[in-house]
Amino acid sequence: MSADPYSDRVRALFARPEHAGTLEGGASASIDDQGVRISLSARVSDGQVEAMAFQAYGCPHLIAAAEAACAELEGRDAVELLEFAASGLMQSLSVPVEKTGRILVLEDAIRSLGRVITETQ
Amino acid sequence: MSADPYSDRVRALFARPEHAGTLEGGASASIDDQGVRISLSARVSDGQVEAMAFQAYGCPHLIAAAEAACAELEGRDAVELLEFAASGLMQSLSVPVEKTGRILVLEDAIRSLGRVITETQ
Amino acid sequence: MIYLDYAASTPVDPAVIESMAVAMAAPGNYANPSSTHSEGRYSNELIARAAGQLAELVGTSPDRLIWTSGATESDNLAILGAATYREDRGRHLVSMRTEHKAVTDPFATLAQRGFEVTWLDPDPDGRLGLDKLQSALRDDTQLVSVMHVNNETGIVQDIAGIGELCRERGVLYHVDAAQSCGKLPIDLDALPVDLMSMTAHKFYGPKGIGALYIADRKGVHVDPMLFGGGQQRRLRPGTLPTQQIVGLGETAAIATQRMAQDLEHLRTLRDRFWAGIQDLPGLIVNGSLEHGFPGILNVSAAGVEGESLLLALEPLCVATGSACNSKSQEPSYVLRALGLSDELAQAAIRFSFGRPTTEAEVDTAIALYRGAVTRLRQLAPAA
Amino acid sequence: MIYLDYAASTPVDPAVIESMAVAMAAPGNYANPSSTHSEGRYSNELIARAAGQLAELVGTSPDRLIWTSGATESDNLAILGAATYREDRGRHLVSMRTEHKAVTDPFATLAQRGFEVTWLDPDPDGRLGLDKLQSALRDDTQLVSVMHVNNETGIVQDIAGIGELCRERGVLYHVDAAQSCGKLPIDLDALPVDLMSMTAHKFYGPKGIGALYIADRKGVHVDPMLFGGGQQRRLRPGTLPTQQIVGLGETAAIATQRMAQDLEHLRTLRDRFWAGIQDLPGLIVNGSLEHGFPGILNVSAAGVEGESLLLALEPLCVATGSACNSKSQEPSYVLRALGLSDELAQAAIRFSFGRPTTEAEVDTAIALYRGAVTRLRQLAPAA
Ligand SMILES: Cc1ncc(COP(=O)(O)O)c(C=O)c1O
Ligand SMILES: Cc1ncc(COP(=O)(O)O)c(C=O)c1O
Repeated sequence: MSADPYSDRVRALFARPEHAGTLEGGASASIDDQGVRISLSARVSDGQVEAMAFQAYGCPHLIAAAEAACAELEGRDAVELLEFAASGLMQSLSVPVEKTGRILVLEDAIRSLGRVITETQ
Repeated sequence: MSADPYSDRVRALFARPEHAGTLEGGASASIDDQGVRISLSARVSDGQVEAMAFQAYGCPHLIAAAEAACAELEGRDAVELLEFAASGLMQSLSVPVEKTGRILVLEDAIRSLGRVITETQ
Repeated sequence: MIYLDYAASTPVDPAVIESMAVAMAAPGNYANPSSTHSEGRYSNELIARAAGQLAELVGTSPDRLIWTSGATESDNLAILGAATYREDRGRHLVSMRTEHKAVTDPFATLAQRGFEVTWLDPDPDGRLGLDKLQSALRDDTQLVSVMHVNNETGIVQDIAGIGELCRERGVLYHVDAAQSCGKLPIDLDALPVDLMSMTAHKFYGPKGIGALYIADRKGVHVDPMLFGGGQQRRLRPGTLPTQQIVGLGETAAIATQRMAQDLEHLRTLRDRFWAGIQDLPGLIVNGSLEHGFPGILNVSAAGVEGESLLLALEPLCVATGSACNSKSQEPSYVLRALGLSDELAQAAIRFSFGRPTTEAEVDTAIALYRGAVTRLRQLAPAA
Repeated sequence: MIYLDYAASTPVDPAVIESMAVAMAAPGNYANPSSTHSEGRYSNELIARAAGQLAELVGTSPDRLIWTSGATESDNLAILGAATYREDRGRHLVSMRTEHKAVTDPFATLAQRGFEVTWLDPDPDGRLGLDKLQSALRDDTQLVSVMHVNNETGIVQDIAGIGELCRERGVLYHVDAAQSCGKLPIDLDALPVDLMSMTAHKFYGPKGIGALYIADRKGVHVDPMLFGGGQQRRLRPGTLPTQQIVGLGETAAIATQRMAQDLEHLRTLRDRFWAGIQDLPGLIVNGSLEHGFPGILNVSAAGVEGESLLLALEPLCVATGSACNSKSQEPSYVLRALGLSDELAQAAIRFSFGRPTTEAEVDTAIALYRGAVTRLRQLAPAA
């Protein structure tokens, strides 16, 4: 209750999100749910995610999670996006339970981006 | 409520009652009422009160009033005791209303002493 | 850190701290004020002096004031106490949706106990239209509670006008003055107010001490909530906390002296802040600059999420909603009652200025707010 | 003046005053502990630390403690709150005639609201016979309240024994520990106690802050008396008074350290005082030297009127009856319940010793008491 609700990592990711923005010409997916809005875009080459970017309207944990996810997913095979699970992020960012729903919206957005990529390939 | 309940005069009379005690061989009267006890004695000559003394069990106002009354009545005609009224004492000693009853016991004791004196003369 | 959360609580004036330390340490001051010995009488005199200081601040006589543990208790004692005492005169009560929880919750409790509560909505500027109140009053109405200054928006209600309507109809009027006591002029002897709640920690006094004013008027009385040692005419027993009361008294004395200059200072700061941000697109002032207490400015920025805004504003200490609600994620019910959408209510930031606030702090706040709003808008997807 | 009225209230320890001053002045400590910003979290941490200190003193965990404005509020919250919450389990309550008014008055209020209260009388030594309690418990009994240390006589009740009987019968047990907390060892984790009231100002802490312990056990719960901002799990709302809580915490930490040495000191003083006056004829110890807390010695002198005795004892600050009753002229109901006549009850003087009391003060008190009793007896007519 008296603890800082944001870990140092969340603070750092929120303060300097290197993947903020949109990638012109890439694949993209957007979700508006539970009071949060997320847009993701990715540049894919040979089935691999070369670059990812996000835009988000939501709480600091959501923004930090989006930034962390983009960093983590760059270099991965696009199919992995289809099975992306946010549980790891929730733990590493110490997301409070009441915010789980919002992070699951991010999970949905990533999976949805995965479908966009794999279906258009 | 926050004021000192005892005036300087009450404090002085209570601390050094010069008329405390009994006068051997004089007239005397006692009263036990309302939780207070008073004994008065007087030496009378030619119908005049020469000396008076008191004993009292009661609150500081009662003791101060008894002392003040003894001092005041010395030198008076004994018949004056019959009509003694405590109202003057109550005022000059700022006796709180809830203690009026006790001071009236003193009044009774003084009048009763007056009767003892006048009836035996 | 830059503290712009004076509506949540204030630092205690050094002179007040000093007076409290003396009341705890100096020989005898620590005696129980109920004791009859000289030391008890002395601490009792300290309390009488403090009552005089607070009474002077709000224009009444000291014996009209009951000491409590703060405005929450004062509000409860006034509302539960008056409603229960006057139960036989009618069980209809009137209040507003924009009151503090310390007022709405006791009313909600009374509603569960069989009272009927009419909740009035504010006009768009946050004030209560007197015609609305007029038509809400019934023959069985016995108590109205409408606050003086709103803790989230700073809106100032017309307590004289409301009180007059109540008095015409024989209805008691309670005012939660937690945010105005010591900051705006209040003259209880002239005002048609029957019950008024005060608290020290909103105007540079200690936390955990307040007062309830009970007018000396036929029918104005409250049933006690606590039972015990008989202190305070049995209305609120418990050993009187001498140092807390002395602190509130000193706080009141300082406020009496400084009120005009404090108000001028707040007006300068608030106007400077607003001038520095008002050109940002999509800003909404929640409340009213015209009818607002200048110590509070509540602003929403469209398209910016509140919690992220709060973090982006660090090291600025400000509030979303009122401090008492600020742990919950719910959008403020006060702002919702003003007609704001959930999203705008959540993006609301309450800036509240105080005696120690400097123009330099305001300038930093302007820069931080402009930067944060701009960055978060850039970060968000197009709506 | 010689202050021997520590059972009424105590001077605040200088370290406690210092901790309170810091909690009011240091940047950020004054923030509202409900605020989410860094300053609010910081004042919240101060409060968590204080809860840890008090919890350690009484052998429980911090989350079992609710902050209140003192023992009067704690007693009311425990008694009114538990009785109302458990109303459906039975409306029979048990307490003693020798409890403090902060306990007897809430029970009297409950009696007016349709509860049935059994008032137990103490044995001649002031203690509650367990057999008496045993036979008072019924199937519909739901709450028993018997204090730890009596404020007028210092008598110590067998709270472990009473609690065990209650637990066997599924009855809640509340203890008013206003006079024992910080002075006698209390281990709540080991005691069959469900609710316990504490207050800081009886053990060198500030006035106006206390706590209620609520055991973590099925069925142990209280209905709140105040409604508002949602603080303290809705059990007791209102802005937490950081400096008061910090003061209570510091008070508790000092008491944990000093308890054994304090007790030893009090025992020495009490024994010295009694040795110095016991040869006076017609003295009665009200209570028991054996079962008495050594900080309190209550003595009546036959044939001496109480109010005059009190004045004759100046500059000694002592009490007749308890401080809370000391303004009334009524003989103490506590002493009457011990079987004293009105006259002896009125002649009772409570000497209470404290941490700062010196042997020289005790010696002066002995001389003053001997002189006053002798003089007033001489002044009185033979009975
Ligand atoms: C308008 C209003 N009423 C009541 C309260 C409660 O006051 P306290 O913290 O003294 O209980 C507050 C502040 O918290 C307030 O702003
Ligand atoms: C036994 C007992 N209970 C309750 C109280 C009331 O405590 P407080 O003054 O903290 O309200 C006192 C002292 O006044 C007491 O001695």
